[in-house]
Amino acid sequence: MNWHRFASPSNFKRLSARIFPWAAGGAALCLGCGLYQALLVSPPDYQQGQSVRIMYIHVPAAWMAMFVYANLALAGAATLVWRHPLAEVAGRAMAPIGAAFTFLCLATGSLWGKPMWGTWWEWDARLTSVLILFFVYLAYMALNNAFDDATRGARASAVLALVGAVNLPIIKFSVDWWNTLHQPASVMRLDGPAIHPSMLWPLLAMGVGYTLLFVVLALVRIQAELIERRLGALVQARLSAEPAA
Amino acid sequence: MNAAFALIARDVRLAWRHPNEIATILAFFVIAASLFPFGIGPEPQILARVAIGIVWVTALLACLMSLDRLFQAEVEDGSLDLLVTAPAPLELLALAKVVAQWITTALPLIVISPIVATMLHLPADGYATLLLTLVLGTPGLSLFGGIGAALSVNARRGGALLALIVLPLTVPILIFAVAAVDAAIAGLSPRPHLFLLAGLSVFALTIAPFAMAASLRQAAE
Amino acid sequence: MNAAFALIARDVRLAWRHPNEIATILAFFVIAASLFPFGIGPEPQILARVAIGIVWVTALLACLMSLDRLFQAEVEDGSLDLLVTAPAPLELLALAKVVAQWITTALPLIVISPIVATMLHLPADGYATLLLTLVLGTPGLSLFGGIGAALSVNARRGGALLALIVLPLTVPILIFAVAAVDAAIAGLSPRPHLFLLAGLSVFALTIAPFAMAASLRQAAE
Amino acid sequence: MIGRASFEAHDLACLRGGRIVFRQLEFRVDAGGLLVLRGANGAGKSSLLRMMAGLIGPAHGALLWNGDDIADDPDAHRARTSYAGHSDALKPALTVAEHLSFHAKLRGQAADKIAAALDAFALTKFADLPARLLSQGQRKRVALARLIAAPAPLWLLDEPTNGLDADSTARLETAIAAHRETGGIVVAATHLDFAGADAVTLTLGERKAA
Amino acid sequence: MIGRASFEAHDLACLRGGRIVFRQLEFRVDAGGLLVLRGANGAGKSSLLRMMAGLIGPAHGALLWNGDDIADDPDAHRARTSYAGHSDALKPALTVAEHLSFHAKLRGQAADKIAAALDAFALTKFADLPARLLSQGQRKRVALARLIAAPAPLWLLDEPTNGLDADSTARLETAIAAHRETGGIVVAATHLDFAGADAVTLTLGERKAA
Ligand code: HEM
Ligand SMILES: Nc1ncnc2c1ncn2[C@@H]1O[C@H](COP(=O)(O)OP(=O)(O)OP(=O)(O)O)[C@@H](O)[C@H]1O
Ligand SMILES: Nc1ncnc2c1ncn2[C@@H]1O[C@H](COP(=O)(O)OP(=O)(O)OP(=O)(O)O)[C@@H](O)[C@H]1O
Ligand SMILES: [Mg+2]
Ligand SMILES: [Mg+2]
Repeated sequence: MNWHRFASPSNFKRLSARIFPWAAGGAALCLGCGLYQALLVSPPDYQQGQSVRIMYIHVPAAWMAMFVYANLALAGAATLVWRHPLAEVAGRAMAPIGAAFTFLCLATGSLWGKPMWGTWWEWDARLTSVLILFFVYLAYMALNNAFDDATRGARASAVLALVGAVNLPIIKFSVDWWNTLHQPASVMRLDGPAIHPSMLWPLLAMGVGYTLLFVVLALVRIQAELIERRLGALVQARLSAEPAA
Repeated sequence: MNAAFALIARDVRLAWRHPNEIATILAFFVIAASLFPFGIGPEPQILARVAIGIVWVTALLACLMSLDRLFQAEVEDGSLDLLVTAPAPLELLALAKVVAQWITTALPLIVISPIVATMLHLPADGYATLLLTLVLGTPGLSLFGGIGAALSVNARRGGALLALIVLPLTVPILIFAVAAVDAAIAGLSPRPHLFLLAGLSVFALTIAPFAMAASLRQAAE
Repeated sequence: MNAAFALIARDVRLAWRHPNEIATILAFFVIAASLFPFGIGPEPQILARVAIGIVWVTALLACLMSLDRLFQAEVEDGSLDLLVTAPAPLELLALAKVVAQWITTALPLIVISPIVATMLHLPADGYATLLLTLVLGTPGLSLFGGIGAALSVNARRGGALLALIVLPLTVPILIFAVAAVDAAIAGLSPRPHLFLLAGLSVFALTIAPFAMAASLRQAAE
Repeated sequence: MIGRASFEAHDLACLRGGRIVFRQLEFRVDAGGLLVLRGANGAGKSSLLRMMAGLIGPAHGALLWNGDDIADDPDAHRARTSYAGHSDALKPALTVAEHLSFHAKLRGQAADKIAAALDAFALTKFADLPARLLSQGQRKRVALARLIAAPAPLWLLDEPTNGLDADSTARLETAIAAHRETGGIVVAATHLDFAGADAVTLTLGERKAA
Repeated sequence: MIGRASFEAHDLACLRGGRIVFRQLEFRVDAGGLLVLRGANGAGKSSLLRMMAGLIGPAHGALLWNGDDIADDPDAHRARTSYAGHSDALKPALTVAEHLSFHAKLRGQAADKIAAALDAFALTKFADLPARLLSQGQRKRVALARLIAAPAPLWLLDEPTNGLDADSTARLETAIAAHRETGGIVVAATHLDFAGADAVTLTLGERKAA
């Protein structure tokens, strides 16, 4: 398959124009239905009571934190291997979104932890590894912005994204490898979900909704970044063109 | 290989000609660690509980301070061009620079760490394991730090950026090292933690040369 | 005077040219401070006892990291010659560089320190005093650090003095600051400690410009 | 020593900071040849030399050694290239002799040409002086002495006479002539007159070339 | 603008690293004069210029401005001296215009000659470019433009033509001539031919002088 075909800026623009309305509509629909189901329709938990509703925000946010990071690492690999500008732009565009999802996961987890575990924050393996993920996102953004030359920033942060990818399995399996306060996976399991359908469906709707939201935000940011780059190149060309001797 | 050894020898010699740089880092280590008795109060049992953590965190931060200029100095005086255009693999040369940094910074830290541990009333059972964790863990610190140093070459605010990159990568090393010493003090076996620590350093060793070389090639463009 | 303001403006512009740089140094502070719980263990009561120490050590470290290159960078690119041959007093220009460093490093740290203190469970009674100690103490840190930075530029003469004199000079600042916050938490008056802290910063202010100018003139020879 | 060799560029273009510095550049130098790069400040001489050294990749086109793209075998190209850029790459604390012997070892060669290298640039009496005590021209001479301390067929020199006195410039010219006699190739950027038999001059930044 | 002035040395000696670089040095330049320093690498040209700038003290003898020892009133001497050394003193992140206006303010002058300074060295196009994007010669031109941005009677130039192309060298010569016309004094170290009407040449490191 020839990826470069999609990767040229003009093809990307056409492709994204086609995807955009569907993704935006889908996101609105999924998030609307999911939130309605989650907050009003689905039953309160027999152990956790109403506070279980945080789950519908928290769990998909946690999935997205990891999913976006995986995309970031892929974009990083593409940046380094094919040196494609679109991969650079994509990484730059996705990082703040991923950081926001990670922050959402941390914040809702922390809110949930108070009633459940009696503490806002605990230095437990799952929580700590997500905090590290957040820090890696911050480092990625700082590094990406730390150079005058956008390409240099993109390549440097791509290396960091790849190195930081080891954190993903640690987050995913921390609950299995160590004794954690945090509960182990019940949806994303090899032997099928162990959760009641009345909770599963709204959760999955939220998951799809978040994913589409991510697609929408990423497309918008990539477009903006492409325009900014073109402007920057024009300005620089005007400034530095020295008359030939 | 010879090129790498020559580079190690040169960097060690350079550090030796400016012994005050090593002295500064060691002084920082001792002073930072000896500050904590003031903050915590002199009760030995509380001090003992935090001793390992303090030794390790200050060691990490001291290591970080010395990494700041590892590659930046080479860029500024033009030496990086010579390293990148040398016929030896850049991966090997970058690794050699990290090895030299480890010899000149981490090794002295390891040597004086028992003194700092004594100041902080580390229980006697913990010393051997503390030294072991330092020996096994500091190579990982230096290697991850080397990645950060290579990535932040020519960056604005290089020092703080370096810390931002390196600290999250090195947190696992810190956690396992502290867990190992804790286990030893509690009379348990520190072995599983030590294995994980060694594993992290080996992991760092497998990726760091490539990550550093890739970043340095970009920096030389 | 105008020359000094121009220098402050230039250095602040160099450091803050892009807003993400402030974010970088703040993130560094937060990450460095949150390293300690990894090492010390998460028990809130122990964290609370070391919280002030951690905030202050991290502030010292951030200060040291940014001071490291304060004058060295000027020497390496030749700017020091222009500063020394400018018709403004060198004492004033050296002071201006320290002021700029304080604005770009210490000030953001002070602003964000309450957040770090919260992460570390600092008792509520300590916040106001912590901020006061930072406001009164960090100028002293920057000034003593500036002396060290100027001395270490002149590697031949007294680089080792940096380790032997300047770092110990900053220890009293740390001790009084921590003592002041401890007193406030214990319900005692932090005033005597705060006076001592202010006294140290004033002392630093009276000697640092001359010490820095003297070493810089030597470095420019 | 080196035998027949050729170094050429085909349709070469250079992009820096998103701007085209030069394009459609062509040249060819054969064993024993000297290529002098000329052009106004900012014309791209240094960029071209860094490209020849493999430090930056061409935006378009290729550089060929004996007909093979240098990007195909970067290791071999690095082994045959000696680059002396604008900066001297000296460590203030190391002595002149230490710099040269480190450089030889770095390039995988025996440190047996140090004495010859010192002699070629009249540095013998500074051999044990740390670089921080050297004057500007003396520093530049140390940088150039590296070329002799670790021989390589292709010399890339960026304004090598900057800061040199007349005597040192003559010594450089002697070194270049000797290198060319053994079949070596020299590419040098300069704003000055550069003595060299049948040198090829490539002027960057002229309308035709751009 | 400056009126009658004279700059002279009496029995001057320079010690560096415990070694005598030159001694018994004598010269005199009057308002509008150009003193060209020559001599082999390491002869002491840069050392003499740094001494003239007040950066290093004479080991013996004195430098006199209008007959007064410059060491007696270093503040006044710094106010009248503009020194452009080997290094460019550029900050990679600052633009060309920012460098010049900072320099004017640092020297206590109004930042109103920036445009003229940019124009004098053909830097107007680069005014808003950060220094890290400049080529070697462009950097040197920024360093020289400082002389115009913050005028001072005495110019001390250490190999000012290093790295400059022919056009820029001509611009520097124009600037020097204009400065001398207003009564300014210029001291320049160089290894090249330096155009300047009735320049006085001082050759360092010759047997007679040493
Ligand atoms: C700041 C604190 C917290 C963080 C950083 C965090 C992080 C995460 C992450 C990364 C996941 C995704 C796991 C996966 O896909 O395998 C997750 C899932 C989950 N979390 Fe949390 N969490 C936090 C607090 C909590 C609390 C307090 C609870 C409730 C007791 C909770 C309950 C859950 C549940 C039920 C899942 C779904 C597991 C599954 O079915 O796969 N979390 N959390
Ligand atoms: N910082 C220093 N400490 C001690 N000696 C020095 C120092 N700088 C230069 N020297 C020595 O002083 C002598 C004069 O150096 P100077 O830089 O003045 O020479 P120069 O005439 O400018 O040479 P060049 O043409 O190479 O620039 C040299 O022999 C040099 O080794
Ligand atoms: N790192 C860089 N990033 C972006 N652009 C650069 C960079 N370095 C140089 N340039 C630009 O590339 C062009 C060519 O620069 P180069 O240094 O190759 O010129 P040069 O011919 O060597 O000039 P000089 O005679 O002044 O040394 C210049 O216009 C310069 O502004
Ligand atoms: Mg050039
Ligand atoms: Mg000189």
